[in-house]
Amino acid sequence: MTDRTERTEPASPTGPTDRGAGTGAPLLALDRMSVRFRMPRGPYVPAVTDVSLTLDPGECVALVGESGCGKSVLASALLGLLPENAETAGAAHLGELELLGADETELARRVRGRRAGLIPQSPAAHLTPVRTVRSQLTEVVRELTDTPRQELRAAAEAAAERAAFPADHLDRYPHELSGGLAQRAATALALVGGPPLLLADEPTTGLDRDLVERTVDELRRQVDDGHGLLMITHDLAAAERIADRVAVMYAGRIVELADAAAFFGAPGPRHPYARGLLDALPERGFTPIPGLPPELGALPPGCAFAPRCTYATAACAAVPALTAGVACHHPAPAADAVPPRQPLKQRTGEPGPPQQPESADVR
Amino acid sequence: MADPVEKTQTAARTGAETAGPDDADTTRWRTRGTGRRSVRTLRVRTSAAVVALAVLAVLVVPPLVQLDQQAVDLADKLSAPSLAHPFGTDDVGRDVLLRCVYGLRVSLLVGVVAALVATVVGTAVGALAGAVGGHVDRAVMRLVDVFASVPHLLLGIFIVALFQPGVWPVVASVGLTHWVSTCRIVRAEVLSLRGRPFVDAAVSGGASRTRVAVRHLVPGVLPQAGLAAVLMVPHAIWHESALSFLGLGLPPHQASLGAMVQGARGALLAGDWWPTLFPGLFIIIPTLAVAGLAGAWRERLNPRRRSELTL
Amino acid sequence: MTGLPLAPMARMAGRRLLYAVPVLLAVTFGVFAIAAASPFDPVKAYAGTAGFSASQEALDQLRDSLGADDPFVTRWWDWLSAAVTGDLGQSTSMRQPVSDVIGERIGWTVLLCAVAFAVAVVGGTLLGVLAARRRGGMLDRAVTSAAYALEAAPPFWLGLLAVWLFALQLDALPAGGLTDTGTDVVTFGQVAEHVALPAAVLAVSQMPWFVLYVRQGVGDALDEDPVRGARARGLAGRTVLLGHALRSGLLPVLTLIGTRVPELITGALLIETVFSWPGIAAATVEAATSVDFPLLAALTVLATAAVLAGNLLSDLLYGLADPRVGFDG
Amino acid sequence: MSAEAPPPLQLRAVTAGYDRRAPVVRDVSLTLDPGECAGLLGPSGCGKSTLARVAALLHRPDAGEVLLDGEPVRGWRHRAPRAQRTAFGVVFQQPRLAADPRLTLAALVAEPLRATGRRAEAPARTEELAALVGLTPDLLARRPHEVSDGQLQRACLARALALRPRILVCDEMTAMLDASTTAALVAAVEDYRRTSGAALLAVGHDRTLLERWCDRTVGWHELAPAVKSAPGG
Amino acid sequence: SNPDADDDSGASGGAGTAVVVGVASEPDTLSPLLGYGKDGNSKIFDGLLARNADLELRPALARALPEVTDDGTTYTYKLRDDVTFSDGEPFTAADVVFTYETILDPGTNNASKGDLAAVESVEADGDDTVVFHLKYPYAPFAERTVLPIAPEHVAGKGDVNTGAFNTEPVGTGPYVLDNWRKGEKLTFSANPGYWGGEPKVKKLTMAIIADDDVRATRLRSGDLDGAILPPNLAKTFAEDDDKQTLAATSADHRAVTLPTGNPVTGDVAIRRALDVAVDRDTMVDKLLEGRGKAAYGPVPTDSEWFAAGTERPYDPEEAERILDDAGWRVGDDGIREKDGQRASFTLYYPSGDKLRQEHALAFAGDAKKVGIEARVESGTWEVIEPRMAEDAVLAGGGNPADPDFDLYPMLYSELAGQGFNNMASYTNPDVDAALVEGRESGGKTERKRAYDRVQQELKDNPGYIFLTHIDHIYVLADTWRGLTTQIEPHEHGFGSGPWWNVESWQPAP
Ligand SMILES: Nc1ncnc2c1ncn2[C@@H]1O[C@H](COP(=O)(O)OP(=O)(O)OP(=O)(O)O)[C@@H](O)[C@H]1O
Ligand SMILES: Nc1ncnc2c1ncn2[C@@H]1O[C@H](COP(=O)(O)OP(=O)(O)OP(=O)(O)O)[C@@H](O)[C@H]1O
Ligand SMILES: [Mg+2]
Ligand SMILES: [Mg+2]
Repeated sequence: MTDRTERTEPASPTGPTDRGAGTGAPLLALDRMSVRFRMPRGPYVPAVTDVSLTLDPGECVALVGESGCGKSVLASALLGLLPENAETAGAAHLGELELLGADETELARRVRGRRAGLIPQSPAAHLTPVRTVRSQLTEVVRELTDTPRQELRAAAEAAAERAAFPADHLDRYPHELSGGLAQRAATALALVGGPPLLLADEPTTGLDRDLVERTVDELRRQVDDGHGLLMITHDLAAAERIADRVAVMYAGRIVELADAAAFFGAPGPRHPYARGLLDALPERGFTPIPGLPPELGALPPGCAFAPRCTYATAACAAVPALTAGVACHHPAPAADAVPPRQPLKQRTGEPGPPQQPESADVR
Repeated sequence: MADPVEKTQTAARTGAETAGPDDADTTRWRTRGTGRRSVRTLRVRTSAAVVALAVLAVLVVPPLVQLDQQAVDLADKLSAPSLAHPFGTDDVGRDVLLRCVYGLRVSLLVGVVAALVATVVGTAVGALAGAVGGHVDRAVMRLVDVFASVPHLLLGIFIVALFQPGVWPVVASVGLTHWVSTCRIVRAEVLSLRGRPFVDAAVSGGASRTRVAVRHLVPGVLPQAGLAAVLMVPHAIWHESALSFLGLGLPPHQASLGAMVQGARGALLAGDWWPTLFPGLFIIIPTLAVAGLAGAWRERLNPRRRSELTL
Repeated sequence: MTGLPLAPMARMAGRRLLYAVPVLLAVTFGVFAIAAASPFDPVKAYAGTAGFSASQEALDQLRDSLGADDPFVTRWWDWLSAAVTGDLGQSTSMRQPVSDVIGERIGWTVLLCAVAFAVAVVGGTLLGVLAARRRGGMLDRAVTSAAYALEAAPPFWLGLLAVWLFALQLDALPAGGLTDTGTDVVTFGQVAEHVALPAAVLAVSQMPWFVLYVRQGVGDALDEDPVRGARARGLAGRTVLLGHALRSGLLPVLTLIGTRVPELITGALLIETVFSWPGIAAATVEAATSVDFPLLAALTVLATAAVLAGNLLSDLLYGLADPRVGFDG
Repeated sequence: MSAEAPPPLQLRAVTAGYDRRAPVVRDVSLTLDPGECAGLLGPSGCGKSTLARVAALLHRPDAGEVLLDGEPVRGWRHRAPRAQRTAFGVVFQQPRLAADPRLTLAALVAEPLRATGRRAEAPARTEELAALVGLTPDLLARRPHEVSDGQLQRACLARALALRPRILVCDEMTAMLDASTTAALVAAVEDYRRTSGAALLAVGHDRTLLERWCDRTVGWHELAPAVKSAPGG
Repeated sequence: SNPDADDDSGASGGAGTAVVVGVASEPDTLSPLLGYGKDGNSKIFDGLLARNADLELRPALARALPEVTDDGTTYTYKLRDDVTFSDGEPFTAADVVFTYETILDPGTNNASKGDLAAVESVEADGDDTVVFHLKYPYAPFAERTVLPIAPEHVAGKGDVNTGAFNTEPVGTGPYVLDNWRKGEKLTFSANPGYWGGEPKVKKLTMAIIADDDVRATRLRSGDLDGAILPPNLAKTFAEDDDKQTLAATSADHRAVTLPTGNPVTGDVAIRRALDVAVDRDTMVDKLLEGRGKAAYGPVPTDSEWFAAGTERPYDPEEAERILDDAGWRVGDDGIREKDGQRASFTLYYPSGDKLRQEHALAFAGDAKKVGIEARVESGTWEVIEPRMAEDAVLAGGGNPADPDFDLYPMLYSELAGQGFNNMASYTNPDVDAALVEGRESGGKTERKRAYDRVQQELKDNPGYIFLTHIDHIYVLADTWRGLTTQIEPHEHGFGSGPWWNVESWQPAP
């Protein structure tokens, strides 16, 4: 694990920041960004609503949240990879370039892969099935870097090595890869262009602990080189290991934006949903948040979490604004007494005694 | 961050911003879709209208209009389009419009039925071979080779010759020879789909071979099969006229568009364009309409484009 | 570069070769059977117009000496046993040994078909990709409409139009024959010039399938996750189109290579007549309608060989192009 | 180990892979006792998914035996009797690939019921399962590409439970899911197991999770022939 | 549309000694033994006799017209002695005997050997005399001896039916075959040693272009110097200064057979009514663009054999009267009926033949006007043949050389139902007697009288409705002089046409 104090240091002069935003300006700035889907029947599906967020060079923000809350859509929207029925609003500035309104050629020629890289979720589905990993990797190296022809092969192998993709699997086709191998292939592909902004959508699924650490450390190294990383993840341990800040998303909105150390350590999360999320970890309560995930097309008028929230009051009928890093009418006070718990790091340690899941109180 | 001014500029630049119909607030929504939805809808509607019109013409005109499409009027041969003969007359003085309608009837029958036969047989055999695989696949495909090996026109000639000249032998000769390509296309696609994990899931869910084929594999190849079917319609029409070219086509009282176009070549060289042009349009326009409808249908099948389509 | 999977490919080719024997037997037998069942009369065909005034006696004598009354199974067997010794028999309709008939003409047909097919595949792929790039765009609509219209246009009609346009209006290309009508010397330049028009017409008549299938395949692939992935990686539009969408969308086209061979032969049969091309395909119809068994059988064997080779080629390519399929045919 | 009932699933010296010369899974044995919940841990790419597919009768092993309730299995995939195939409920590792893109989530969940001729009970059962895994009705009407990966994985779990299998095989079921959803789905599975007595083979990387969830966790290396005695079969 | 001056493909501008003509079909064989050139005009061969522009016989390989014995059964030909085949071998009487004997040999697959049915034997008398012995007196026999003579030393070698001689002929004719690329063209070059003098046209190419429209287009593009064209396409060249159009009158008729076995077409009233109900002049005008003549029998109206006064002018009222008188009453649907029999029959035409289709449709249209329905159907000959005894057929044919060649097979009752002879099963004892008289009596006047009788009978009881005699139209570049046409038979294009005597063409001054 890298020393946290190092992280606040300005980006190294050779870092990619000087290619993009001016000094001091954030690398990525989302301003009231929204995405919704037009459905053939029924209402719009608002997948992302009014997200405002900044990401500095040399910073890693972990985006966590319930499945289906809009994390992947947010990442896709930034690269203009949404399906045709999507509509966006607000702004997302990468340096001086506004991403949501940028035209396709601009995105294709200058942004994707070069200024913003994406590690997609479901990597296996995102590889072209009829070509080997090597050919796809070599192709990306050729297109994004100016490696001379005869060095392409070596460069591709180096890129694979960086993501811990075994060299002897390079000549395989995507359908011949295990889940973890496909994940590593996707990571390797995204890192080739050395983009200042990295959007990693669940980069650690399907990897065993050692590989998670290797991947996370590699990503962290990128961040320390001055790249900005938006890491979408369910793996809170990995998030703790890498993130500077944590953004918690619920039903399309950011409900909490906190410093990673405070979020995972003391005082812990302040939004009731975030607290529920941490409590659901197997090493903690392993209890799910009660209730069903919200239906995006039919959200309650006020706070979307209110129906599942034990603290909900009448005040929750209005949408809470994100103030002081939390969007809740009754946030847990900072430095509130959260029950003592194991640090997440222990998950990687030796197994403790087997425990029965406490499933009796699920609902 | 972005001030309102800049926002409007962005709006002007992309030009695709729309205010959502159902949101009260002032949020400006932009879409990356090219906004071609209305054009597409219009096209689908036009296609549907053309097809409906064609079918109506075919069903209604012949019984209602008691004119003899064979009526020869040598005195009035090759007269240019006029009020009396909106599409002019052919080289024995028959009314081209009337014959176009009758011809459409025969040609659509030949085209559509032959295409259906070819597509259904081809899809069934191809799906069977692809889904079962192994020895069955090999045996079936060699049988298909046998069928493919006799040139279509030759087989067509024999089939037509074995029977009285008429529509059905022609339909049979086209339908029974052309399923082979559909079959191979379907089989190849099925082979590629067969190994996908979702087929594993179906197998594990207790699906029989037939069910896997019918529910998971065939829907996956329907776009291809549908394209083959649509292409087969004009192809069948020309096949019929090729048989006429070789002297094995339909009898003259069954005007067919292909034969009309083919028969009017001499007139075309002499500068009389109408006996060629109108039947030609009668082939092409309905074909394009059918293609338009099939395209819409295929987009509907396409799991990723469904939300874009409104009829 | 990893080598091709030669061993499985060779196994597949070998298997196909073995299967070719029963296929050929079945095809020739079938052709003999339906030719015999057809109402075509070899004697009438042989007599040609002379038959209209011929006396019954003369016709009977002819029937006898042509062996037209033998049962077809006997004729098939005789043909087969002679054919395995290399004797292809005598063509009654051409009044020549079958081997001569074929030998004189086959090369020109192969040339015509090969050129046309190559043009059709390459041109079709190109146009299909262009159309798929922007589905619904002007180019797409133009190409698609043209493809459907061409599929409805009989080759002999296209042929006339092409002759009219290129030979008459533009005076750019010769209208028919293998060489200029006045010369007999077959030079490369002459043949190249003369093959252009018939090959182009044949290619154009074959192209719609390729165009539309490429368009469909590439268009669908463009909507799918792998292409999304490729775009996310920052690949140039052309690379995405050709390296990813086309690679996946090309699969049906590879299949088409096999399945279009019979259509190609059918097309050649008409084109050769229109353009006075001295090939073999035009003889096929004559062989069929005059129930010229030896010639018909030989031509069928040739067609079968072409179809089997086309299918094998397309299956091999398919196996190479789609690793999920393999070489199990 | 209970001696009275035969183990529902037993793998004996299974060797499997995609190329006979280089099998991925070598000589692996594993026994699942009635009602038992076993976790299988292993490094990425070691062959866990392959083994899971062999166990679920979807992949024919090169050597070795699979016993179902003590009976050796004779055929794989379609050659296995339907009753044997449907004894398993499988959740695949990659939901995107394991879902037919043309079906809506509702159809996806109901598919096993329809496939086994139980069309009539499909709507009710779908509703029940959707509630169990937390799928809302608007999601059920969508197709796979219109939902998030996590939502799709829930549908896949519902599909696996549709036929009330006796053995559940979950290949990294929760890798796509957040902690809360993980806990909810594990609870749902456990709920189901409690009422049905089904056995479970959970494949994963997350030792903490598996140890919390399962009666017994085995590491891949323990299945290897060198330590054959370990899995207590 | 003048061809390029430097284009050596056409004779028109450049070399001046080459001619390229486009024809519709090529022969199956070039061997006279199998029927090639049996009506003369083969470029590679000569017959004993040949015909001139007026179809009069003149000597060719024979030194003079044959001497015929009084009983009309022995024909003696004296041969020229200065003739060699193009391979240098001399031509002798043995070659003549070989040719005729081979054709008559049962093992030879020659479909027209029936033309020589009268021959009993052929013998050589020395090297320069050939004697034919006939089985019965056959007046037009000399017309048959235009048949080309094949060299025994070449043709006798291989298999007569499939041997190399079929494609590599050697003859005595004005031209030798250079090359035959089947389906494309035949090229001939002048035979320098031709006994009639070396032709001026040094190179003759016959391009095989099956499609009328393509042929017309290629002619226009300058690719061809001449071509045979249907009238409507020939018309498009009428304005061209550098093209001449030649219309060959012919004995090529189109007629509807009226089968005796059919209750409607067998009825004499129906036959006679149809005969005057058809508007032959309009057909000639519209279907043939004026290039033809109304036909009242196989004998063209301008032939010396035509029986004057047998023309039947268009007269629908007369037709209606005939029908009314015979008891054919108009029914509800406008079609006549008699004793429960509708005046309706099926008319077949061979599919793919546009001209016959048009004739059939026009005929049906005219018939309908007088209340007779002819349902037009098409079919291949295989389909039509079994139905010929029942259904009407739009037939065609004609050989101008002698009236016997058409009238006898069409009308002689014993030939009814034999192949394509007497398709209408016409039976009329008077006609039979006249036909036999015409073929066996030697004198021209007797023959003329006999054939007049036949034609008169055809007027009173027509077994066929003859519609038109068709002119064959040829369009040629205007660079040669002295182009003529013969009166042509039904079969034309390859042998007939302005190039029937290409060996005597003279370049334009
Ligand atoms: N269809 C296939 N063809 C060839 N090799 C394959 C195929 N599927 C998987 N493999 C290979 O088999 C090995 C084991 O794959 P498997 O999917 O079983 O691993 P896994 O243990 O599930 O890994 P992960 O945890 O990464 O999912 C890998 O090396 C993989 O590349
Ligand atoms: N094409 C689409 N049409 C309609 N709704 C969509 C579409 N794509 C995604 N959605 C909806 O948008 C919401 C956000 O999806 P997204 O994929 O961003 O979730 P996520 O946060 O990444 O979840 P997970 O953790 O499961 O990946 C989901 O509720 C999903 O159902
Ligand atoms: Mg996601
Ligand atoms: Mg796995």
